[in-house]
Amino acid sequence: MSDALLTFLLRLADDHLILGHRLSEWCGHAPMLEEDLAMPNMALDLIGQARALYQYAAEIEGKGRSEDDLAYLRRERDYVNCLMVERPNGDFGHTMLRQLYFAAFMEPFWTMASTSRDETLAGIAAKAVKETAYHIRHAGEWVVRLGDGTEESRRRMEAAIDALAPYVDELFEGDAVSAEMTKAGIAPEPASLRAEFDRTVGAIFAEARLTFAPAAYAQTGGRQGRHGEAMGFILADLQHMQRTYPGATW
Amino acid sequence: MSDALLTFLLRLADDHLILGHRLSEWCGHAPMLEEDLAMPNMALDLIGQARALYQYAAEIEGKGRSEDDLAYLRRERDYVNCLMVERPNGDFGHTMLRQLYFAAFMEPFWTMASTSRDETLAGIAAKAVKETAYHIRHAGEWVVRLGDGTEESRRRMEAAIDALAPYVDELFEGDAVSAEMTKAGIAPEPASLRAEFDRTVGAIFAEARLTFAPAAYAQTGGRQGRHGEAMGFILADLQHMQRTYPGATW
Amino acid sequence: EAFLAAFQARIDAEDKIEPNDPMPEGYRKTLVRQIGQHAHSEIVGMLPEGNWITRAPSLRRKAALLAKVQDEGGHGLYLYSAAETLGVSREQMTEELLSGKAKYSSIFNYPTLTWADIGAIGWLVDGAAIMNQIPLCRCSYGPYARAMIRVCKEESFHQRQGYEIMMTLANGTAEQKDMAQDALDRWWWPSLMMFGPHDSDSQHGDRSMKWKIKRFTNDELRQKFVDATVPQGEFLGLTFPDPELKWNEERGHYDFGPIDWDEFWRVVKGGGTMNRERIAARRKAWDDGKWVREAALAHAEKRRARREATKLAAE
Amino acid sequence: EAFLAAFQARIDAEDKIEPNDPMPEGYRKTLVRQIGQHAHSEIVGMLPEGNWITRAPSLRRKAALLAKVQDEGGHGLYLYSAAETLGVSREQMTEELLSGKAKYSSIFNYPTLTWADIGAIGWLVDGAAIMNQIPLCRCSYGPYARAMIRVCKEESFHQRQGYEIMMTLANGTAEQKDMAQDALDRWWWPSLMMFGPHDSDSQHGDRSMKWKIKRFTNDELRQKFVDATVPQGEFLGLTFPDPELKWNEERGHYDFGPIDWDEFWRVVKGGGTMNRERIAARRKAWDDGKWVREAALAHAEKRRARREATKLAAE
Repeated sequence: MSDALLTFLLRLADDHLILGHRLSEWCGHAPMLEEDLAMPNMALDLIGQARALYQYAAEIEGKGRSEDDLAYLRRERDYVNCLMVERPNGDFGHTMLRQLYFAAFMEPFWTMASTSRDETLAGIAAKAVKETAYHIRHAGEWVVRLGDGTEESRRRMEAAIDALAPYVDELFEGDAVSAEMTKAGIAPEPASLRAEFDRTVGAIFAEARLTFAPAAYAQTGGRQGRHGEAMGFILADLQHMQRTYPGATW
Repeated sequence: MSDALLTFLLRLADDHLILGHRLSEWCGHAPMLEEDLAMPNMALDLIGQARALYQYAAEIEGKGRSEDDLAYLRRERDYVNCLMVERPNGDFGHTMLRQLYFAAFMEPFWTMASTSRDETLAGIAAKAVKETAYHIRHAGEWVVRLGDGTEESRRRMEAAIDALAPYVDELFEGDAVSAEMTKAGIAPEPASLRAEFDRTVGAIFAEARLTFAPAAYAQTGGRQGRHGEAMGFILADLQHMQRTYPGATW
Repeated sequence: EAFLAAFQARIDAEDKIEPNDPMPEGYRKTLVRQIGQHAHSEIVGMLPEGNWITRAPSLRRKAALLAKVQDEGGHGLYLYSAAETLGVSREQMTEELLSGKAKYSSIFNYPTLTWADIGAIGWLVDGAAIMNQIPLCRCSYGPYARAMIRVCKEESFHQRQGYEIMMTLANGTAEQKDMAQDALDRWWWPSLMMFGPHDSDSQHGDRSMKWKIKRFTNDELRQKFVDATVPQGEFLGLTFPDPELKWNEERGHYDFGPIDWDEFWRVVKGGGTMNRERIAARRKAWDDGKWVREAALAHAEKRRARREATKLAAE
Repeated sequence: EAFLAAFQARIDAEDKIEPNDPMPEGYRKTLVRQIGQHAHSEIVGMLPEGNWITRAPSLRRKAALLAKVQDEGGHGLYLYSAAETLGVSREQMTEELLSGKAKYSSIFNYPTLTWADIGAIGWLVDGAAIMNQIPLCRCSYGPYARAMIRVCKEESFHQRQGYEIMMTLANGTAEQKDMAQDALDRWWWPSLMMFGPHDSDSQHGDRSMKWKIKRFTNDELRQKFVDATVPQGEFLGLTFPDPELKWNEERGHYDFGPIDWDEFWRVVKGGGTMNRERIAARRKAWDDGKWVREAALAHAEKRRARREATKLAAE
């Protein structure tokens, strides 16, 4: 049980860490000043959630590792985030669509988890659910503006939908770990969140006059640590300081 | 003396390592298949020269460090390459111009060093001088083609000249270390190579119908380990494996 | 004449000048230049620190750095708004920044080479900024003064955070201590340069003082900064890269060595390590974002048109 | 009819067919497809390995990897030249690759996740390639056979180098051994798939055999590969991810488990982890390089015109 809980928490924490990392790459490079604020703001929410999850995971593991040990000192094959969060940022529309997808998945997740039998998780969820609702709103508004904006912005949003489509299904993937969490009343089964996700994204796409086209082949493997080639370069930067100065306090 | 020789060798070795790293980023992404061969070919020459230099530096240092310890396990502030070699690749023309500049500096350097009183250096130089002549030829031909090609290629070459101009003077910078090398008959004083550099580049620019415009302000600092912000990201990738698996043999 | 005298009387009476009040053109221009420069500094200032977000050495520091960079964007926003009250648009100011016409604080043309630079920027650069900015909270122009009150609060938080990073390094391993010392060595003199040329060489000083845009001269502020900062550095056990730095009992201030004004002007005029790259990064963000801004406008227009069509149909 | 019979007689006599010889359209087409596919595989094959050049863990390995990637580009070049003798230009083949019309070896759609993958690719992927290619050195089409002789020499060097990387890891730390095992786990089955569908499902097999373009069937080559490779892996102390893999004394071969052909077809049809990115990377290189190729042409043209003008003036 605690093995499954640990894996479950690491998956969730890694999702948030890596997506926060990607968003933070935008700092100072956004299309307008308001977004130069919004990007680190959302990244900050994600890193905050990651910290809470790693701290709890470290506690569950009980081996004296810290949040930073878990975030910085694992091997690439041990990171278990879904593939969507590690995708390169692409253009602003692509980043906003990725954000919408992730938030639209997390929002019902956190809502359910806020009544989890696991009180620590419930506490994390209660805070996260509000932040996630803001991410949906913010990213969703952009998807609408860009989908129903100019010819170019529409073309770019369609390209983003196409590029991210293979990574949507993995969010809803279940396995023995998720089954155990569900059974124990800790967290919802990912597949059970699909309807809500489809409603959220569907409403926004309708307003944006965009259509979701599922990918011919879904990509998977992140939960088993099989990443894309972009992941290694994320980790080279992320881990650089911790690897270079082992044992130092910052 | 051996301190100065060590510093001298590390500067030279770091130049070659970092420029080799930059060139290698092109692998598989060049504008035509011939260049997909030429890029790793030149990178290979540079890495080969770097290895010889690090090996010799390690010997001079006499602390039991290996070529890999020197190449991979120093801190950013301890790398003493010139700033030009760490500049981001830019477009193909920018990369070729950078290559021409560096090779046009190294060619008279290696020629003089091949009669160095230091026999190890003379041996390295004798091999390198031929490789460097090829780099001048290859990069120079491209500078001519692109300078005297289309409107666009000319515009791009002019932009490259402009962008790299601040980094030219540093190549010829002298200090106590270079003075000691000169005095000992080990290596030429960098400033003494300027005339030959100007001749080489001048002839190629004339054929390319390009004009060199010196920068209003030259950049310097690399020889003291004061790099640009790009350097840290080079090292994050370069050092990733060695930092992650300390002490392992590959 | 009479107008100028009346205006000066308001200033002397510590009245706040508000956007719709009449004001001399020189006053308006000085403010536009200064607020714009200040806003641009916040915006460009996101870049050197942003450079370390993906490599921040702990999650706690990463979160703090994200929050800091976000605050800087926020300061830029207040300041652009303050400048807009003087009739100059954000687009206009942005174009002036990107074309090189408008200046920003030259300190951001130095690169952040190590993590300790993040500490040093917070401690020294934000420290110097606060020294400059606290008197601006009492600036005669109301919107600017009010913006500065908010900015100063956050800046002093940043300054403490930066100092705490330095403290952690100074109490850390030998390598960390080296890193802290190296950062102090590189950032100390540029921080002193942040206060601008000596009073004797300052272009805009006198008029700004008279109009109570400024309340202290460059040299006064620089001295205050040195006096406040040196004991902090000594407490860290670090050495300032200035052999002439020492307490002058008589003056009741620290004496310090001569500033390299050649370096200052070189960096101001474009010769710093990062000048080109800072502007290039902002220009790229602006150019790459063009389609986004256009789409936002087009969408707003479509919405408006649709709303009107609906209203018309309903009538 | 008579022509076909005469052609077949030449083939049967082990005559080499040369570019200007008459040949059936089907023979030409088969060769163009196969050589093109092979050339594209070399080109796309630079990417997964290129991914580790900047992160290679030692200078020696970095140099070897650079040399290897360069060799692959070289193989691409010989092969495009061989295909050009059949009247199809490199531009045309490139366009077919980028448009997705032409195939390349599907194995390159798997990502290189760790340094051990560089070892595994050398050992297994190049190993499988050599199995396929050695008989091609005796291919009935002369230019292809000659290109393959050069290619095979270099490939077997690469294969030994890859095996040596695996050996170093297998003899290394526990983490390195894990890394080697993990790479074998991920690359083993895709390597077996490199030989293509079972003979019973193979589209082009029979005709290619008759024309001596191929000399062994897919299943024969696959078996040879398994027989050669399993002892190598056992020597490394690694475990193959196939519980049914075992020596069959009677057959004198290793038996192995069923191949997941669904996965094979999924990856062939675009569903692999890297399909999109491989083509996108090559397309970006091609598009970004357009101005370079255009400039080279324009410059050559200018030179020619100038030469002629000089000649004219001299007359």
